[in-house]
Amino acid sequence: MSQLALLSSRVLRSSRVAAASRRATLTASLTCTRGINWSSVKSQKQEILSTPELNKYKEYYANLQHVINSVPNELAAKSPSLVTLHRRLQLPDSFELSTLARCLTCRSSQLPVDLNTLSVGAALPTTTPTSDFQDNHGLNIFGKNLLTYYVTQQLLAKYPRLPTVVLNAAVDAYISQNVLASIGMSWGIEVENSSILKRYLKEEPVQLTLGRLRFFNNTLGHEDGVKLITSHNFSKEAAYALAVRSIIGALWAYTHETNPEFAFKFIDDHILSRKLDVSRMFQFEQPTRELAVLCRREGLERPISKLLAESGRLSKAPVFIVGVFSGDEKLGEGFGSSLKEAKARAATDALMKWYCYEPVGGQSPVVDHGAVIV
Amino acid sequence: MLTVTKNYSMSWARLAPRARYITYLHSGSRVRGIKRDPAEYLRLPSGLSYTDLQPQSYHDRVRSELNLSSHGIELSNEIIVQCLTHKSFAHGSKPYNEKLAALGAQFLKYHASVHSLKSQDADVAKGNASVRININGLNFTNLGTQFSKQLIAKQTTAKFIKARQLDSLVFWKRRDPLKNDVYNGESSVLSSVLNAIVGGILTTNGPQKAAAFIEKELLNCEKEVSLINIANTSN
Amino acid sequence: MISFTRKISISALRYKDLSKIVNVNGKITELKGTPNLYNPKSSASNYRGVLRAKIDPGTYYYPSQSSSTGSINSETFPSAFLPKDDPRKQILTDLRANDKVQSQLAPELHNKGEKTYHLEPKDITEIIALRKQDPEKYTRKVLAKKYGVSPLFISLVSSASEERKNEMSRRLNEIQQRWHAKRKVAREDRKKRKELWYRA
Amino acid sequence: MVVKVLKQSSIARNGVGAFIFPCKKITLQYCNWGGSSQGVRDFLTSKRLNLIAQKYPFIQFEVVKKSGHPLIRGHYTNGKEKVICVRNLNIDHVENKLKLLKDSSGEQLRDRVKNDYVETLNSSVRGVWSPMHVDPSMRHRV
Repeated sequence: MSQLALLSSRVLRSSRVAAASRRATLTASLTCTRGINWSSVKSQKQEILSTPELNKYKEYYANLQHVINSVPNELAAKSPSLVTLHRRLQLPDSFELSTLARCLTCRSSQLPVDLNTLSVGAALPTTTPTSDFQDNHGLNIFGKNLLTYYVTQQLLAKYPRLPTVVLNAAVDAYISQNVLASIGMSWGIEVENSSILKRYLKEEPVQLTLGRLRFFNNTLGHEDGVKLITSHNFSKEAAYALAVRSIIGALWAYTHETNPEFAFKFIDDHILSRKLDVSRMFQFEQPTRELAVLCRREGLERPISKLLAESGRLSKAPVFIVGVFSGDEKLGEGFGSSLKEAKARAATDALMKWYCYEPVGGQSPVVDHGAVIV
Repeated sequence: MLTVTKNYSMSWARLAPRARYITYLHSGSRVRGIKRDPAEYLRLPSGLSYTDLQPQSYHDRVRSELNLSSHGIELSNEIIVQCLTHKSFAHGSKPYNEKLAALGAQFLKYHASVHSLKSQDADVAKGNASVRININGLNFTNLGTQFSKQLIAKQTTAKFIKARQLDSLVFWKRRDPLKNDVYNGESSVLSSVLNAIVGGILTTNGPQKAAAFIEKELLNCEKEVSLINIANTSN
Repeated sequence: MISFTRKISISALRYKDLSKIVNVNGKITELKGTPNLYNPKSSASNYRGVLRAKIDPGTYYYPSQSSSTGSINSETFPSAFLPKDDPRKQILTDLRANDKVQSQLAPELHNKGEKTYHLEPKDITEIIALRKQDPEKYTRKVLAKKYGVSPLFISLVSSASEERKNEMSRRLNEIQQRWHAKRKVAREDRKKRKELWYRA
Repeated sequence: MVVKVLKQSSIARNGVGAFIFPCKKITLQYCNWGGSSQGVRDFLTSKRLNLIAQKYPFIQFEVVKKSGHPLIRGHYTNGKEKVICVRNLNIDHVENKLKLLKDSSGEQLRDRVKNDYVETLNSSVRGVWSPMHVDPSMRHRV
């Protein structure tokens, strides 16, 4: 019992110290956490501004901020999760650990001014504000441009005839925020979940945070089920996606002179190797009309549907097989329990075979004429 | 309301045994559901006809305006026409540039950002170059600035096409010919043309030549008409 | 397109030099069904018969006995859809020689013939006027018959008046009100099923 | 009336392209006093952990001193954890348990019932057999 009381008094004291120190350094906002009598802290704030405990915390905080803002490579090498992440992704040695740490610093860890007030604010922040020159903002933009270009280009090279809507959706299926976030998680990137105060109390070395994803993270929200909704995208998914894009952007920066293909190979291996069945992305509206327009445009004979096989026409479960022919060649085939269904499926099938055409090597590049407009 | 000039084509169809139908192709103002004469809808209001393009006055002009031969780029006549044809022309019945433009836009964006990374001009503007930390000599804080966005904005690329005098060669259909260009979306059509040309070069000539074309023709401040100079003047 | 049957792949292990069994120049024989040691029809599902089938080592053309609907495997592509310089074009034409027979023998579902484009603007104005004048009498079907076009074409060139549309939707609504709950659900399901026709 | 699109997400296939080792972190928890931790203490004082850590530089090893029975805890890239209690085990058994966790994929183990051996994202290459598509000469007639 006495132990418990002791512990809680220590937490109380430290929390109070932390609260005051954060106000003193004017860095992040704070509301009261449970277990602290806020008004008493408020009334005493003048006196507690400088206690030995507070000074120690201040020092820890300043050191942390300094480390995040200018990551020294020697210190980064002591962060196990950062080093293992580097090895796990098989990044080249020229890719500096400090840059990898920078990739994990999101600009959202710098709170906008309106969140920096006590009344709205986020309690017990998990990371310090960073300078604009040391976060992954620019890396993310470049990584996004690089990814979008390369994925679009590879998809078009593989399926030159995809309609634009399907192409865009297919690009999204590879590099949308959710997909990139799941890639980030599968890379084993961890989120910085504990607050600076807790880490200080645990006497955790400052470099450990370098290997974790730092973004706006409301500790109060975690504990109370209270969620802060703002116009900014502060979600965990967004932060993971930022980190993945930044790592790819930084990888390009380190390798484009020595080995220009390296970053693209990395994208091939980690992103384009994922499974996507493009034929599942189509939803046609009037496939028969579309097919007729397509045949007219491409100079083929008018498509005619012909009945190839049937079974049990007058039964409860009839089956019809219909082929759609252009001249003597079968463009597509469909099945169905009615002639209408089989015909519609046949036209859908033919269009699918047109749009999902894949060229092989040794062939001149296919420049598609554009999707059919009915 | 209907001012019709009759135009009977020579093709005959014999489907119903009792009646002989004559194919009627309409020209003049639009009538719902009637097939129009291709000779009419394949012609721009300026008089340029899609069906009889002269290589000297059309394709070669595009090539020379963009200095394609000096960059060692070969584009076939068909691809040049496709790059300069917007989806709105002839209801999309002719090859159009939508997808080439989508690809080209991405490639251009990528190379414009590489260009911004390598340039050191933005340092001076921000005034605190000392804080900046480069990654392998590249300046990632240059991205996302107003200038780097302006470089490949619709307005800039559209102005480029106009300045190279290619806008009169573009096949597209205005939403309403009586209204102004903003309403008709002229800038997005023209910018799609430049993007499509980049995309066309990328698909047929490969990324090296396309990158060289962007670097030496579009993002070259020594050229009088380049995206950089246009973006600088519009700022 | 070309597949080795199980027998061949096992025996191929014994042949170190594959060129002995793969005859590139000769004509590839076609397997019509799965080879079987026993009666191929009555013992078709006896796997022992399939494993021990007597068949010479070699390359065979063994088309899959399945519907090609929704498949984007290149052997199911029509050669008309391939660009001129695609190396598979000739192979596909050879493989699909049967298409021609099918095309000539199979009955057409409905052939409306080539489009005629025989109406002129004055006919169109007439159609619009008639439809406006007496929508009860001049329905789409009647007009279509009168002008020798399809009902779809009538709705392409003219639309019903607002009152007519409201009246028809009121009547339809009335009928749908009388539907039993089960029928309503069944109709909804039918719509959903129909959407599946237009997907792979 | 053009094509509409059904949104899809691509599915990860670890090992097709890049392979990310599923085990990202192993925590060894031991007690400095208890007899059940003797094997772990021997393991930690020997060179074995160093050798393993050198061989697998992409796995983070963490040693925690805490009273109670010793545990080995594996953390995986799919977000799951596996824990093995190694009380009273000798040094070799501890090492084996550690290797077991290292080699695990982090997926929950389950029994395979009959005909459940194949798991694939790909559709069948030759399609589903259909009586309508059998060669007419081979068709079964009743």
